[in-house]
Amino acid sequence: MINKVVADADEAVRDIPDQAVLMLGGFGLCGIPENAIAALLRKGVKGLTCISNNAGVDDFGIGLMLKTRQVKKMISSYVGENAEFERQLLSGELEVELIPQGTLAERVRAGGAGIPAFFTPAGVGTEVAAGKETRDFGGKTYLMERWLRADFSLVKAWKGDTAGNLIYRGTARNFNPMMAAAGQVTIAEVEELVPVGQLDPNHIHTPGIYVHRIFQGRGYEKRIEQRTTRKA
Amino acid sequence: MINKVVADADEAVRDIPDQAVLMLGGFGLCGIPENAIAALLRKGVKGLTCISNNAGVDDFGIGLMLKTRQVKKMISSYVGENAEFERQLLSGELEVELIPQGTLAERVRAGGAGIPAFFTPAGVGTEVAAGKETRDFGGKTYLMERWLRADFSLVKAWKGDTAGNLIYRGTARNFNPMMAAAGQVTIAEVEELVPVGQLDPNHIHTPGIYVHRIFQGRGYEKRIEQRTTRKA
Amino acid sequence: MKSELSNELHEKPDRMLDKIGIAKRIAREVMDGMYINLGIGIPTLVANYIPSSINVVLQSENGLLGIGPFPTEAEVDPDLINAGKQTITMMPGSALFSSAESFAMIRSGKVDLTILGAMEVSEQGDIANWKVPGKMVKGMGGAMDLVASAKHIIVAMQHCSKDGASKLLPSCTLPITGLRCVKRIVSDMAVLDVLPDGGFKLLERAPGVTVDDIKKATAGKLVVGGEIPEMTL
Amino acid sequence: MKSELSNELHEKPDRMLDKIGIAKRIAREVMDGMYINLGIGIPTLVANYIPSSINVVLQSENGLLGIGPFPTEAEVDPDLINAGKQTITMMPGSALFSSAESFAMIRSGKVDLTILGAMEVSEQGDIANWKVPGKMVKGMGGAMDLVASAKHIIVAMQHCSKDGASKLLPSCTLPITGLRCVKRIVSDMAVLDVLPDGGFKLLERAPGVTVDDIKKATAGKLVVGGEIPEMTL
Repeated sequence: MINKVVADADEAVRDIPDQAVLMLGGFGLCGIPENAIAALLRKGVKGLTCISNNAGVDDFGIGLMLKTRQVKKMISSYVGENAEFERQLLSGELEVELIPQGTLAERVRAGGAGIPAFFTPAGVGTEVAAGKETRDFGGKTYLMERWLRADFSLVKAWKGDTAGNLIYRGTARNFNPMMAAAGQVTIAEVEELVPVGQLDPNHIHTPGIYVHRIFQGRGYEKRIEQRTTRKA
Repeated sequence: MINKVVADADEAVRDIPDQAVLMLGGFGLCGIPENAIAALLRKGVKGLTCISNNAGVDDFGIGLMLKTRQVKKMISSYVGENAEFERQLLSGELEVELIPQGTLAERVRAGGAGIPAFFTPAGVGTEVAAGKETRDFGGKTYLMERWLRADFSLVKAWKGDTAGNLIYRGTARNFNPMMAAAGQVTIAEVEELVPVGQLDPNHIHTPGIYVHRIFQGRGYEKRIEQRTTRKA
Repeated sequence: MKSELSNELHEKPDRMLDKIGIAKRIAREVMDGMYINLGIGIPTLVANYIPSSINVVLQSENGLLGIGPFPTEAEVDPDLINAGKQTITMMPGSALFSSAESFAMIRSGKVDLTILGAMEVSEQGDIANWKVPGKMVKGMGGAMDLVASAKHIIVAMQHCSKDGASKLLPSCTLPITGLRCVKRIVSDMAVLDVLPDGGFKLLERAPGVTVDDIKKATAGKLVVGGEIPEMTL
Repeated sequence: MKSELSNELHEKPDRMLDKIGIAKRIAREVMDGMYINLGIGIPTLVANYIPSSINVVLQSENGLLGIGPFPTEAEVDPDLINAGKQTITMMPGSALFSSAESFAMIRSGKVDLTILGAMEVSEQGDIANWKVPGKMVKGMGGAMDLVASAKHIIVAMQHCSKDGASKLLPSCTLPITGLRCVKRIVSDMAVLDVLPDGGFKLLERAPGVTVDDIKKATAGKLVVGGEIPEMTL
């Protein structure tokens, strides 16, 4: 197998230039590439276009890169409870393209699957449809949507092996597998890096062919946005 | 969880009518729904359209249904080493639509994903492109392909639970997951049927939402087409 | 049942249903064997009021079929959240998957029922719930995909805004999320169906709320036929 | 190396390469770190001749990355086959996936090299390998997807048919599999590149085969420049 291991996050993101188009896995703060984001903050790379379902929160995840003004444009489905994101969006400081979550997931999937365009019913008749081709199939109207691809995809998995095979855990999977496939260069960080042969080939979520660099992540915070519990 | 269990293959296929459009999982004889095919032979249902990558071999798999003339039309990517299939095709006794394997996989995937059409480069400039819309994206030409859906999908998994969650094994996965998703009614047969809670949710290949009926298969032959070995 | 209801009403002096009341009423729409997607807010509460005799599977669009109860402190797992980013647990028989797979099943109509909130609904069944131009942008999240493809859509909403303006309108004033998709509305005042040719057909009144109250609170075309029963929760 | 070659030639009195010779020559095209898809027939044999010092991953379009050697009798597993339906094993670090995922990675150009057989190749790089109208239909299988998307395509083929007719043609006579996609051909007589503007550029001769032999056997435009070396295997 081909060895994809790099030493750490800083080495993994070493050649990400200003103005790069990035995909970042995660839903809210669940399954985000914490180490890679920290390395981008240290590196100070600017003018980024970030494709990510959310932009983290004010003081964690992509939210940190919004504060440092490293992000030129966000392509997301949900602003939600991120006050800084909403403020920059409403003030026009940040370019934002909001797209339906399923369309975002499918456009990224299409990018990784070599499908330049496809039709979806989401957003027909809404702002999202502006400027897009519509077409009827079987009496229902659909929008034509284009693939999304990235210069670099930053994904986070639970386990990975040196050949780049990845296994996610729980709902931390979310956008990570499609983004791994849609990156020109895909950088994976994992909670546990193991030698080849340790992962069951039948359980692998992202085959190593999609991953160009992999490293053992460190010090995961895995913050929780809405800690909601019941009495024991 | 919702219980999807039926007694056996005969009960599972009880309401498949003549002229039905079926999808059948498998690649060659690997991962084919042996029990459901046997039940269709017993039932004698006729005029079927079968969407399946191959048509089995002369004396096993869908090949058996070709012999009994239960199949009106095959939609496949490969005739390969099936002499009866090739004979019926060349004589015109059987309607055959041959489509590229990746296009077949993606059309079925699109059917299960609610995507009525998409663009692929496979088949541009070939017979396959006849009558199809072409379109350029980024300087490359693509064909527009439509989704495929079935009245009934017959799939085979390794393990399944009573809620219809499925795990495949080895390369017996192949077309089964997409076909499970693209069936109006999806019938799954498994080598081992277990109660809910026994399968790791993180290892499930086909979520139960796609499966309408599941049964414990019996007497699997799992024939090998090309037994190729090396000396120990 | 009745006494419980009275308690609710004591807590809500203006006679209209509170969030829990809306959730309880919607829970009665749930049928055995359904796969259901619950939106953020009131819809999430619906899960608490589905009778245990009814077998349903809750879908979370971030990649789970089989949402269980909230975790105990000891069970909290940052890798297990719902679409509202709340910590959750999984039911036995759950399945995990990617966001692409999640919306594949939504788009292909495998989810039987979608329950979501709204800022406005039009008498044609249009819904607006993601943006107030210049003021607030939540984003559409998965709502546009859900309303474009779900077999059945129930909206949980306040009948009027805080300043008394109706949210059931002839047509939406806010950017819409989906066209002609809402089938049923459960508000704090009433249960209504959107008619195929347009108009809100009044089906039930909230306890203590009169047809006249509902007429005044509904700016869109309201269709009232015969006796309108008070809802049971 | 030399002596092994001589043995080959003794076995093949007409001086042209046998299937193993073609496979050995193609194996020399393989570079460290490549993901490779091998078609049915001669291409499958290539795997046997890739030096162990070179790390590559073989893709099987029916859903595997990491094809290993054929199994021993004891290892045979009916759930583990390659695209030619042969029983196989998996290398450590393999990954299994669906056919949709398999062609997703093929279509998006993640497979670095595709090696496949052909009935005909045109001087424009068109390839035909799935059908002889009225006589034989194998089906295209995954070939149309592979040739439409692979970064690099090498064709393994016989230079001429059994009755001596050239298979390297000005244009294909059989239904084609893909347009302008073949980059390199390794036949039993020669190694040739398809030039961007058309034409077969002769790179190497099979041992003992002359440039004149190749000229006679090539119906399409042959471009011969300078000394043509004999290939090493």
